[in-house]
Amino acid sequence: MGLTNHFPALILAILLGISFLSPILFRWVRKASAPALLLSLFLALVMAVYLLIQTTQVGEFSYYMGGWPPPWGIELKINLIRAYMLIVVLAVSLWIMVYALKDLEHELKTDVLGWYYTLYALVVASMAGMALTNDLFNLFVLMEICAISACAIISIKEDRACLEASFKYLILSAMGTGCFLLGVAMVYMVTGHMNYDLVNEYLPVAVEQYPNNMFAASALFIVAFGTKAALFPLHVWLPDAHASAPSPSSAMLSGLVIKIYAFGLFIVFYQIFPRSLLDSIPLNEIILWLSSMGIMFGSIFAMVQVDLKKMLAYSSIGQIGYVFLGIGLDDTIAMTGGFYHLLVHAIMKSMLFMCAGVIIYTTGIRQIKQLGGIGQVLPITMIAFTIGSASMIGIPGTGGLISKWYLALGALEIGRPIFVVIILASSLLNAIYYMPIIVNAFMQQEEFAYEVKAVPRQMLIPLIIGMIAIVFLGVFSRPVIVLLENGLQLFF
Amino acid sequence: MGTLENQIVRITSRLVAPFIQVYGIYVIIHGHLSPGGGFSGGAIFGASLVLVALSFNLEVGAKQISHDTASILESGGALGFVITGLVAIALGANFLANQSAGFPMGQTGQLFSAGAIFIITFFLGIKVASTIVTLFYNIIEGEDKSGDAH
Amino acid sequence: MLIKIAHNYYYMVAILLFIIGMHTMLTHSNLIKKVIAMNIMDTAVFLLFVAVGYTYGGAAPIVTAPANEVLYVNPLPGSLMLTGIVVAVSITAYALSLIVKIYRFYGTVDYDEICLIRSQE
Amino acid sequence: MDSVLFISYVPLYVVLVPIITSISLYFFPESQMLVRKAGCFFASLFSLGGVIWLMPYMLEGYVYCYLIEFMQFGLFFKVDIISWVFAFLITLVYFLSVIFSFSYMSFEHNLRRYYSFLIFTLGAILGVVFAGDYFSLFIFFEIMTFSSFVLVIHKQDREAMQAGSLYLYMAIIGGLALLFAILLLYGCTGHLDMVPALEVLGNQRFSILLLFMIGFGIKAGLIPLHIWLPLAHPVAPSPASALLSGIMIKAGAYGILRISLILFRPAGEGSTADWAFIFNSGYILMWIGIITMLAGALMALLQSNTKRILAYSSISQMGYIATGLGVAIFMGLEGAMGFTGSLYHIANHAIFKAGLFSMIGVVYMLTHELDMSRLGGMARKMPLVTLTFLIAALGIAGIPGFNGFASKTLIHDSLLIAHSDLGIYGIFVAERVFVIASALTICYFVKLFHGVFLGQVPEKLDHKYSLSLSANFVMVVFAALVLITGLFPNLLLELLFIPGAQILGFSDSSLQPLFGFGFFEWYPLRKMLVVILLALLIYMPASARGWFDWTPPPWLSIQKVVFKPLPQLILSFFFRGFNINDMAMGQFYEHTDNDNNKREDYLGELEIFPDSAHDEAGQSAYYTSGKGLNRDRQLKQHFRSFFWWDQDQWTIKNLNFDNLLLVFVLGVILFIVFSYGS
Repeated sequence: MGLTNHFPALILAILLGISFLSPILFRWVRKASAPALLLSLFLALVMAVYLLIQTTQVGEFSYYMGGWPPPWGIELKINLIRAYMLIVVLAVSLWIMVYALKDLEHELKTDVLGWYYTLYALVVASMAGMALTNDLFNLFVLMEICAISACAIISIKEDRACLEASFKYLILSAMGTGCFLLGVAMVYMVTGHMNYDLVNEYLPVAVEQYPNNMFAASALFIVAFGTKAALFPLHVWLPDAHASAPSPSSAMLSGLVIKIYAFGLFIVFYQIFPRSLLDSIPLNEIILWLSSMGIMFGSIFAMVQVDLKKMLAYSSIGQIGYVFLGIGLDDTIAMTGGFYHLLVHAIMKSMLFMCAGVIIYTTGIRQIKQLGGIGQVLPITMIAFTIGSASMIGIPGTGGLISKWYLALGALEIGRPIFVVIILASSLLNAIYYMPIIVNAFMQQEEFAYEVKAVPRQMLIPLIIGMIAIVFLGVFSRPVIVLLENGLQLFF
Repeated sequence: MGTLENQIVRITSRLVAPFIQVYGIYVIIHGHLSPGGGFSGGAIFGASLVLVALSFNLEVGAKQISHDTASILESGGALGFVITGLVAIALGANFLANQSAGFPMGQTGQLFSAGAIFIITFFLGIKVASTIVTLFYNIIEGEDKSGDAH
Repeated sequence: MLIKIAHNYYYMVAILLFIIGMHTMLTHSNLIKKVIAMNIMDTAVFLLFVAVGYTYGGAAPIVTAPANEVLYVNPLPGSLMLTGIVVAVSITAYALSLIVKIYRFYGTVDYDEICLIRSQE
Repeated sequence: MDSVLFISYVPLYVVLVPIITSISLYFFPESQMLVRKAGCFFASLFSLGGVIWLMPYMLEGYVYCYLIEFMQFGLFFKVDIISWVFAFLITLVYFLSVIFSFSYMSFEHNLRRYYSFLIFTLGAILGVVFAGDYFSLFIFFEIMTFSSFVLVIHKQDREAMQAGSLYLYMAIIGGLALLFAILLLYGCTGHLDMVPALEVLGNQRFSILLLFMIGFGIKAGLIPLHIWLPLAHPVAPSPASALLSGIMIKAGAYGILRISLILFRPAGEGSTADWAFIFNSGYILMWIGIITMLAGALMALLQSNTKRILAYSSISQMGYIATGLGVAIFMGLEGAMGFTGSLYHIANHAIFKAGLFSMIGVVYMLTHELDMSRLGGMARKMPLVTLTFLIAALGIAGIPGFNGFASKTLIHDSLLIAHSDLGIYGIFVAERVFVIASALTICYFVKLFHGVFLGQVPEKLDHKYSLSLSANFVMVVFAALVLITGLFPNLLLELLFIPGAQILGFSDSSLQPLFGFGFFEWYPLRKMLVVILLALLIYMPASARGWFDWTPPPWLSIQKVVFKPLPQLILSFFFRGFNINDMAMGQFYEHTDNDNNKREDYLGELEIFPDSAHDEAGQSAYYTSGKGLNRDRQLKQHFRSFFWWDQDQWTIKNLNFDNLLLVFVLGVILFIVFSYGS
């Protein structure tokens, strides 16, 4: 009893509170605003960890907003997978924020910093809410909040590329959420409920009575989440948005925001839809093939990029494909791999974007071909880049291998070795575009040709943490894997 | 520019604005009794402020409520919402709980009834009204700056 | 079939609106029109929702009415759509502010012209 | 043999000490060379000592070591006598190479990186041979690949970078093949232990075997996967070349050995294993070995670069090893002779090839010359080097009294026995080719020795040379090892190799002839005499007429014929597809930056590309796709007029296109869903 019971709501309250507080703080007590944001993110993280521990002890539990139980009130639900998502979101966003404090000074005007903190906290809050909520309409609202604030942390840097990219992102994600809302309307029409569990209870009957309705709804859900999460042919907004944004925003967007929608699709598929629906229509097949195409084409597109951040953005399209592959394979092992990749990719892609940010901060370079010899002048940054890329390729000792291993194993488990081939081929493609950068950065004979500023310690420490985290995930993956396996059992 | 149309607009809006504002406040504080509530009322109230600023000019509008005040109010309204929720926790109920947290319920149908709903609606009204004003200022000022940029 | 459609005319209207919105979105090059189209699409969904919640002959669900009234309109879709409208409004506002900034760079909000300007640079 | 299990953490320490030393040495400043040298020296000495310490346990059974929770599956070390032989060779050669590095590397740059990665690689290779399950093996195999890559490109010039990138891509392909094989294996058996499992593999045994063979074969340099080897080994610094050629490629052989002789074996008595499959795989491996042997020897004959001759010679010698293994496999339980022969040859090759690279390295260190045409007469200038080189060369040529003789005799005898047992004509042919290849080996070493050490001293190189003590020591030790093994061939055979064969379950009847094998009887000596005579017969006319200077036409090169066009084709296919994709889908991958908004975006992209393509394959793919560029442009125009839309507006920011795509995808998904649902 006591305060700990309210942690699910308190996490959201704290994040929303700090997001509204930070413009005021920034106006009056400028020095306190950044530490306050960090502190509240940290507090939220501590609560999330507590929730995780609590779930491992008592299992799934719910929190009713305002004390109203499900048919009337909003329900927050915590189980292992949700707690895992929550921790991933909060930990990675805290980590990115530490880096962002320095980088933003360089990339943004000072007077918008307070607003940046607001938007950042809003993105985090909406993602945490998406991980926690057990209500379709809440999911919709949170998706919209996330979309707006995610667009805003792109367009806050007021140059033309950012504005256009975020406009495009906004329109597409508005279309996506429009589709989602239509799908929700269709589900609501036949079930009369918004709560996941209740919908799940009534859907099997509803599917039999109104099959067409549910078919349309499932297609709409796929398109909605696919657009938001940059599933392959719907990824068109991503490269511009992620490449033009300020580096911390890119890290945030590529690392977390697209993942949470993959999680949303997972929830819709495995918590809301009844098994009979998934078995009767090939939803999983669609996801599988779209994600495989994404894995291959994302890598191929990344190969021909000349801009570093753009290359990383295209690589994200490939990597989100792995997460979707895990969801589509419909197998506990593969899904474990997918969720593990979600964490690993959140860390490694954020770290790579941070490295790109450091490079831009210190030298102003964005082109890949100019990076020759940069390893001599920015050793720690480039070592971080190396470890991140190694994890992308799946070299032993990094987290990337473990997730690929589980995905491939799951694909074999259900007898689809073709997806193993796709995973491995994409590893090779990843090697083809990451390796030359590393090799040129460290092994080029010529000296680095551009002026270099000193790297602030505040930017290096997050990179070092990221390196340690990736290697740690590659070496001691067991606890996370066990957690995921236990958590996923609820859904099968 | 004192053209006739301008005068008509100004006088009318000066006349109408207080009534709109009163109506907005009415909608806000009767949110738990009749259709409407924080969002609708706030939008009405904010529209009145925008109307004034549109029909006169920015300085007059700013005299009513300045950009800074609006943005502070905006944050304050939202914060108030969150704090109301937290008060419920402090009172020993769930987040945003109303009756179970011990907010006074009053007589059904009276103005002061429905406990926290009233407070929440009030804060929402502030938030929405000030947001509309802030948005308006943002867009208008952006336009102004663009004049310099060209 | 036709009778079924006629009975569910509000669904048809909603879908029609949705398609109109999408068509506008696809064919018009003016950015503001695109935002308007987005709103039309949203409105279509809102209408659908509200229509789902409506009961023939039902009254507004306000507690002050005498208790012998049996049929109530489901208030949930209505209140949810209110939230939906808020969201749509905020997206519209944000999109418009972006358009203002894009206008600042190009001096036009027409998409074709922006492309033309960009291709000539 | 009763095998006793020992649990000991010594294998772990032996692996970890070099790795930790290397990481900590990297953080020492560049100037503190003494600390660095001492660290490397003691780390390699520690490994050597640890491996020797393990020996008594080895002779009685296995040593186990298990690190649970590490890398998901736990790190599992299991050292049996085969692993021990490899580990001993590795640590011994490493120890000598590290000492040799002290003198060789003193004029090189970037020593911090070199020493760190040198000693890191030691830990990784030891991990490979100690690994007790396939996952641990894979992990260390990959680590070894990437750390040795740094050694390959140490010089950082253009040649080294090209060789390095080829090595890296081949190695990554190999690593992925391994990973795939291990995944399939795990899917079939549910565990990754190194135990016989042919029955459970079912239909997937062929793909598993193939993938394993690709993965290890790339490292082992078997034809046709050898193309990286002659490029990568010569460009590395000589101590590193010695390790690459002497040790690293053995890791591939080790893998093949573990796969074919343990995994693809029937489990236990009375199993219904498919012996035909085993026979076929062994027979094919033998032929790959024979071809590798012959082609490597031929290519070595045609080179003029000294280190390249040695690299091709390595390929050829790997052919011997593969042949021996192949015979051991297809002879089933009777193949002990082939197995011991190839294990023996692995040991011998490690010693003499590392020695030869060190000696050529000494020559290079003193003269800075690798090309034979510009060398000569070094016998007068460096008598000690000449002597040791001669001993090592006699070893590799298989002259009686030197170590190569013993192992080659065993492999040759195994071929003869196989022929007499099975009576397959192909084995007879293989045996003849074996003899020819052995003769060719003698030829190219005569050529090498003649070119470097005999003849006139070029004027440019005509001054006094002095050599540091450590380099002398290393060469003398290598030569001494060659001599000792060569003079007492039965010693190692009975101590190590026969117990090794016993572990693998070869039958006693096939093991029996190996005890007290008469190497110095007339029969094996006669065979050798034939080989030497044949060599003289080939060498005399060929060198007189200058056949060795013939440059093979490009269409003979596997690299030119197969390996370059393949990625080119694939890449250009993708780029072409990309191009059409681009036309049809509205250039959506294009840039939004101000400077990239040209109308012909794609062309601009391609023109930038050659600079960003860092390797030859990418560049040539660019040119291949560039050829089709005009046609593509016409196609593009055609596409543009095809749609009723004005395609000019379809640029990246074109929301119409994106929205249309969204609607299109929605429509397709709806269609699929409804067509399945109803």
